[in-house]
Amino acid sequence: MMPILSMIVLIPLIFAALALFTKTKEQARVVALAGTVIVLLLTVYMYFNFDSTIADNQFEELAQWVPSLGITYHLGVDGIAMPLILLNAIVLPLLVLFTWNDDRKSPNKFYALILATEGAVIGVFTALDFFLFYVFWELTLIPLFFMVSIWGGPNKHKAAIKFFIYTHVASLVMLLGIFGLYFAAWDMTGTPSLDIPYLINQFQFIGSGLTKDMIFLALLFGFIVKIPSFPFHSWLPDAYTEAPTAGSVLFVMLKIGGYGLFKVMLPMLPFTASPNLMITIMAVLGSVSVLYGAFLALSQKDLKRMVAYSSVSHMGYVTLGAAGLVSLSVSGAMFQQFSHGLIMSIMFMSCGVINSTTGTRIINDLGGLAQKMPKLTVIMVLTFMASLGLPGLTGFIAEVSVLAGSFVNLPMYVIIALLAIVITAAYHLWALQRAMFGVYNAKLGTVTDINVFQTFSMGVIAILILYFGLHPTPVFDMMMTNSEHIVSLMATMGV
Amino acid sequence: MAVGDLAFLIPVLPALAFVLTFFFGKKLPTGGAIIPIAAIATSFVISLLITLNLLANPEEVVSQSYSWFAMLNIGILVDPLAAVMLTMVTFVSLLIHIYSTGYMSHDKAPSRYFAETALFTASMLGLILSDNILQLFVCWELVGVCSYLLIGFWFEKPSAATAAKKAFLTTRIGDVMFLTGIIVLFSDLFKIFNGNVPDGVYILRFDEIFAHIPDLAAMNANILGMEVSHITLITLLFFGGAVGKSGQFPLHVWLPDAMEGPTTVSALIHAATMVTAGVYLVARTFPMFIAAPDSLMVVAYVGAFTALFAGTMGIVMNDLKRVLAYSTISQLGYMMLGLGVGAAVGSEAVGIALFHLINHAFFKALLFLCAGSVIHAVGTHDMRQLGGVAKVMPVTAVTMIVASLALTGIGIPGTSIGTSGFFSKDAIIESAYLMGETTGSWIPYILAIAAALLTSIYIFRLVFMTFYGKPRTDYGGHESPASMTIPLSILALLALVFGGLTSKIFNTFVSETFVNNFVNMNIHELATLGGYHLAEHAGEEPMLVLWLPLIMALAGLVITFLIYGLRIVNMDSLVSRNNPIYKLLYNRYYQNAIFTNFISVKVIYEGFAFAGRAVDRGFDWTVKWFSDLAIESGESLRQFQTGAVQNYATAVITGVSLLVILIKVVMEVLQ
Amino acid sequence: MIPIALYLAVSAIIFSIGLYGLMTQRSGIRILMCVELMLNAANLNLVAFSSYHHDLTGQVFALFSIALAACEAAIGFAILMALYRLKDTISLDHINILRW
Amino acid sequence: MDIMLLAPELAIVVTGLAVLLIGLFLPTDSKKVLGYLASLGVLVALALTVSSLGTEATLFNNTVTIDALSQFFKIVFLVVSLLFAIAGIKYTEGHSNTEEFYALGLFATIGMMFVASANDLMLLFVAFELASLATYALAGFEKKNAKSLEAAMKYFIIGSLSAALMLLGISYVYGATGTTSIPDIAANSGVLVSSPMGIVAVVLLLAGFGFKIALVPFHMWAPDTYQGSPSVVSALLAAGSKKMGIVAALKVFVVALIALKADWQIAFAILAVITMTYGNVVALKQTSVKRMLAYSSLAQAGYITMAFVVLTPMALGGGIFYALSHGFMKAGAFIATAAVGYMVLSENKDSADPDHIDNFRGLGKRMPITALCMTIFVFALAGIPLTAGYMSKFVLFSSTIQSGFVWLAVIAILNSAISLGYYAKIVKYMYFLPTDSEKVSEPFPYTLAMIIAAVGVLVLGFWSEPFIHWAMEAASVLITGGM
Repeated sequence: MMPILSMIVLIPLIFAALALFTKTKEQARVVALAGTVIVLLLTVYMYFNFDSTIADNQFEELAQWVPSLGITYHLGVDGIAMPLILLNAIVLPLLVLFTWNDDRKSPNKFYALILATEGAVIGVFTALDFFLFYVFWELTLIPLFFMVSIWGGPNKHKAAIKFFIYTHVASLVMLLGIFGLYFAAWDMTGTPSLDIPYLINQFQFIGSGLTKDMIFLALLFGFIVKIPSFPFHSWLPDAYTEAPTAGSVLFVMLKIGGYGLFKVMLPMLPFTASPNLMITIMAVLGSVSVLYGAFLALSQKDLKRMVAYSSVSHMGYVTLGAAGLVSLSVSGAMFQQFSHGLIMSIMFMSCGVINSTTGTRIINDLGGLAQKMPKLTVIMVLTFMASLGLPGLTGFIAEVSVLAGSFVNLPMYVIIALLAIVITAAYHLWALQRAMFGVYNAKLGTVTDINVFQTFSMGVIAILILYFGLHPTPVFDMMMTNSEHIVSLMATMGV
Repeated sequence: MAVGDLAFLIPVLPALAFVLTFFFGKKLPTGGAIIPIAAIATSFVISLLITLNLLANPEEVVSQSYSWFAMLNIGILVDPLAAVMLTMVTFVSLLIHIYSTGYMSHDKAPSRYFAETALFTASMLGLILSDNILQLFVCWELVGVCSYLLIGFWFEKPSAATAAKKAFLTTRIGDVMFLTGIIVLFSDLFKIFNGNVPDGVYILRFDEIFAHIPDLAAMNANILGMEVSHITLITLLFFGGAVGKSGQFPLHVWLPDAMEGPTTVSALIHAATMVTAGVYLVARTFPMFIAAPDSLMVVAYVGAFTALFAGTMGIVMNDLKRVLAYSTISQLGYMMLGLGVGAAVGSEAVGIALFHLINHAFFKALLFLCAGSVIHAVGTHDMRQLGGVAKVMPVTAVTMIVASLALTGIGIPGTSIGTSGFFSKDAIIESAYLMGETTGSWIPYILAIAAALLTSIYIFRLVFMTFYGKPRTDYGGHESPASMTIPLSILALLALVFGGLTSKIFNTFVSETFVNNFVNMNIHELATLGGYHLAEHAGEEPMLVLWLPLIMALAGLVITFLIYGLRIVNMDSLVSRNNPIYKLLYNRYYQNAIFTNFISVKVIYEGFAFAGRAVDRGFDWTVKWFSDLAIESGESLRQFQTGAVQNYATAVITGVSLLVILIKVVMEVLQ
Repeated sequence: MIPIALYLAVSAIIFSIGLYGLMTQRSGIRILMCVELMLNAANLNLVAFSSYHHDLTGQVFALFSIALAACEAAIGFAILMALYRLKDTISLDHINILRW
Repeated sequence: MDIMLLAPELAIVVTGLAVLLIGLFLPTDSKKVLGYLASLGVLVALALTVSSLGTEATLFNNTVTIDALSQFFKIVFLVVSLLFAIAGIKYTEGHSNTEEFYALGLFATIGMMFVASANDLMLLFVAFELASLATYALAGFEKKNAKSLEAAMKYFIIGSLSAALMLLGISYVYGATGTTSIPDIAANSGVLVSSPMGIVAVVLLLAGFGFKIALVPFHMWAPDTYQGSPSVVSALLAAGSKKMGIVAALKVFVVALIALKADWQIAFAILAVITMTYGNVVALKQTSVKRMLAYSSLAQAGYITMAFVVLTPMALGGGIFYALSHGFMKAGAFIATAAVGYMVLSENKDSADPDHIDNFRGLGKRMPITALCMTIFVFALAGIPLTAGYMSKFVLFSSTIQSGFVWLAVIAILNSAISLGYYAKIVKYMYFLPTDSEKVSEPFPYTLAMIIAAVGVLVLGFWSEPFIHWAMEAASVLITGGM
């Protein structure tokens, strides 16, 4: 059995190094495409050998690293990670294609960073050792930081630094939590270990309830900021907006916060001293983010900024569904991550295209683009519909599962989230109508529709949105398996 | 093999047609209209066959389910209720597609038009076929989007784009209620199963739902101090959805604006099919409503009020299509009323309402198509500029008049002579009377009667102003091509005779919907759950009751003839801005000002959203404050580094002495 | 014989004088002298203790530190010389380009 | 006794003298060879130390001891002075008195090495002074440069002040215990606990070592000196002699004065917090990269000091390991600034401050290797994973939590978050800010030194197991010796 996980983590990093040494755009993009495609193939292979009926980690790899601290090189994927890896593996080659014809300074660095991010993010999804997990977790910051600061918009430096430090602080707090868990377990068993499943399992035996809650909250904070959830979202709008299109898409691929929520938080939740408090916290954050993000998106003038805030709103469903603690809601939340990844990629690609061809993203300055950019319009309308939760598209599956599932335990918070639905529809349609429909704004000069590469990449993603919206089971089943496993834990604790 | 096995093709074919037309339509003549027409024709044949088959042997209900995800499924259910709807929708859609080949011939993007209408047809059929509430909601949303796309078909017209958005958002409000209903229902059933649903059980399937109605009725929710049983809550939420879709008060505001779309679209979506989805929803889940009499009562009142309310606005509109739009709203009100009376007549109500739905589909589609044909020919909506069109367009004029008669429901009570509207509408009004008798609430009946008068006033006003007399402006104009007039004639025929032919069988057929192998419910048990008893069918109403609707209709005809035909009454005093009532009606009760300008723009957009923005700045500022704090303190702290070496020495010494003291102090504290 | 406390007191006084000078003086030379004072105060301590303990280590240590003090002085003067060459002053007030 | 145990020290001494003498007879332009000679000598010493790893012995009737701890720090010092020597080859190019530069550097190294292996306060003091004196001179190496001289002057004055304080402290310890041998002091340090001299002695010694470690408030000289003296020398100061202070403190406090634990733990706790916070916060506003690095090394010293507060084997091991990593990171960073300074000066002779951060604009284009290495060092200092800095923080901070000092760990972690502010600033300047000037050739010796350091940083980050293990051994020496 070949170490397929190590391969999908390392290949992007290796190709990133290669891309760095290319001289021209042509070479760089080819290298990038090659790397991402290989990862895609491996991932597809892995997907078809993945047993979605069991909740355990599969394709595990284990090797000693720093025994005196109990640090190991431990990889593995389960039904939570698999879809997210798939998401990254699918979108990134398309992203490379999307940027195929763009001209930008130092393309070699650009593609290197894309690949590096892929490697780091997949690394987070596969790591089963907290040390490794944290390493990759931090590693995702650096390429994105460079991405924003080199190719970003007018306020790129401010945005980049803000994003970097803000999320770094969160990671440090998370690190504190990890330490706490690490040593609590060490003191109990006398042997150091940073193995994630092992530590999660040890968590329940920790004596002091206070310690448990502190550890839990510290970790939760780390994840919540990355998701990001109200009120820790303020890094997001700047970062997403200032980043170049590819950067924004990479940000969207960065689903590590939610992943941590499912992989680490939920299995621990029933064993905290005050589970109901924790659930309430998550539920409040989630539902408020949904509503709050929607209102803010409604009040934006800049298309891309609007999309960024809508992302806050969407990710609220993830937190809410996780707090719902019903197999349907939890898997719905997982699916929301997957769907949000697909949808937002197109959203940001569209913003990028519009900005590059018209030179503005202010919604009121646009108008009537549908006449000049029919291809883009078709894809955008589909995506916007998906984003506002139209049935038959991925967004709906996720949202309805989250809402229906969570209502069982948290009716009030679901009501709050439901209020947001109309608002969500409102800003999506408002943007569509102002930007794409109506009379063509002559001031925009000549605009050109998306080129063949862009059409291809956006089209494929759009088709996936449709496909998974009609037939979610290929990923939903494995999510269901894992969430049922998690929920069964809750049941044993009677939460 | 049984014809029922082909049922799945009914929505699938138009869906395929959509895909084909969307990608290849441009290359084909008339925007590839032939593809959807062929597909829908086939669907029509299949549905017709299934319907006939059901008529012959009613137990052959088609029911197929496949797992979708988790404990949810997609499936097909064709029982009488669904069958008649299918037949009607496929039929009307077919005719309108044919008609459109003529009507849209001058348009620049016909292929997009046909693709979207095909998609709409597919989703509408899917909605009707659903065997579970979630799939119904899915298609429900899809038709909503299609209507959004089609209203905004001429998107370069800002008014069209705005209308499309408004339609979508307004119905969305209803949809959210519907969704909430589904969610509540789901979590209730989930609790009933205590969280572990066995494989193969799809908890949102109608049979599951109906099977658990007693449990649902047992659950109570406390809302604002009121004890409401969950069944009532859920049904009310469903009805909320229906209100949005079927343009009932107060969510009717979008329907008149929706006339921005092509007239054919108005005919297909905003008259015949989509807007009736709300009625269909209530009919579909009727067993639940039966168990929730309060909800039924709400349905009845809202329906009756809407019927009248819309009528009042219908009489002052000067736009052909707007008049028809208000008429549609009012007729939908009738249908709702027809269902609401279920509290009195039980499952017959479904039959009555559905019958009116079908008839309405025919004559209202016809009305719109006639209007379309006029507009197509003379190119204006404004009745004040028309007049005497009958001379130029005889066929259109005749069919239009037939349709109007059907709408007003002219016919001779007691016999089976009369236009189709006569049978269905009067049946509704009568059962409303019956309901008054049994439950003592007469208001719906009174409203319905009043609405009948208004109906005939606004429609004949339209007829006279448009077709009678001499032209007010010199519009050109010619009779429309055959592709348009033939559908008109077919519809006219149906509008004339369909009711008379089918009235008997239809009711019994559809009323049997909920008694078959798929779901077998005892209507009386459900009624007792709701804590009341159905009227054992009270035989005849007094003569007056039978004749009153007709009298009203004729009265309306006479009045309008006097005013607009012979012009012996001068309207100018009435029809003027300084007449408050006229003003109120003409401004449509200022709904626009209230709903659009005030609530959505002022309160939500400017109010909440900007408040949110301020809050967000707050968060941002807090974060920034921390970083600034660090930097600023850095700035002030570095001042200690004076650069004079003596100060350095001083620092060292002070440090030493301070440390000694500190250690002492801390030691003291620790001990 | 003289009690050890007196020696300590004396050396403490000398040390403090040195400190005071170090903090107040402007001239580099004087500062050097203050440093010498302090070192020798410490040496006094060492010697006193060594006689108190009847153990030679302290005195040896003192010798070492005297030697070191000499080296230190040498280097100190060297630096001051260089400064003087460059700036024509050894008043430390004028030597503070490096700060903050 | 076996003199060969001192082979490394002897090697350095010999090289030092050799360099000094040969230098006298060489013409200025051919003095390059001295650099190679010195580097070779240090390399030999390094090899000898490594080969003698694991030996335990005491020499010169128990004044010199050779154990894991001393070996570890010797290697730290030797590595640093190796980097110093290599970088020096470029720096001293065309200097008439190259030999002094190297001789002083090597003598300083010997001082440090003897402090590492001292087992008697007398030897410790003498070696300490030897290192100090040599570095005073080095700091003022640029006789025509006012900054360099001022730096030397300040360093010298505060240095001799603290020497005096230290001597006084030692005298009290001696007075109380009647001996200067570290084990003996440990044996009968009970006396100190009872007498008030105890605290005074502790504080005085703390001031003495605190001066070298640069703990607030004994740090005042450090920013000025690090900024003013030649970058290569700053590297030696920050990376080398700072560690000397640490090892001395370890020996004197953790071993000799363990009985007074209660007192100095408090003291160290206070100093650690103040130092790391002050260092990080003030560094935020600096415009001179060298000064910024100086403050950052204050902060780092603060972190390391946490080991004295926690005082568990793991924490001490962490601290020692941190010392090693910091050696690489800081030396590398300062050498990078040296390279930049060289570039600036070679462009215009009399530029006011070659270490101003504006000179780092677009360095990524102008000096790719330097920029890359600098990025590695800076990220390592900031504690980004897979670098030595992260690994040492991981061990140190986590041990702090382990033994219940959560508040201390929290402060430390918040600090390292703040520190990101100015580290990121350097990276930003190097890669994101545009520059009009073109690519320049990077002097080989600098590059070599930087690459060695960078490799060290990465190896310590990736494959840290043996080093951590080793650091733990060194720590265990202290614990067994002390407790």
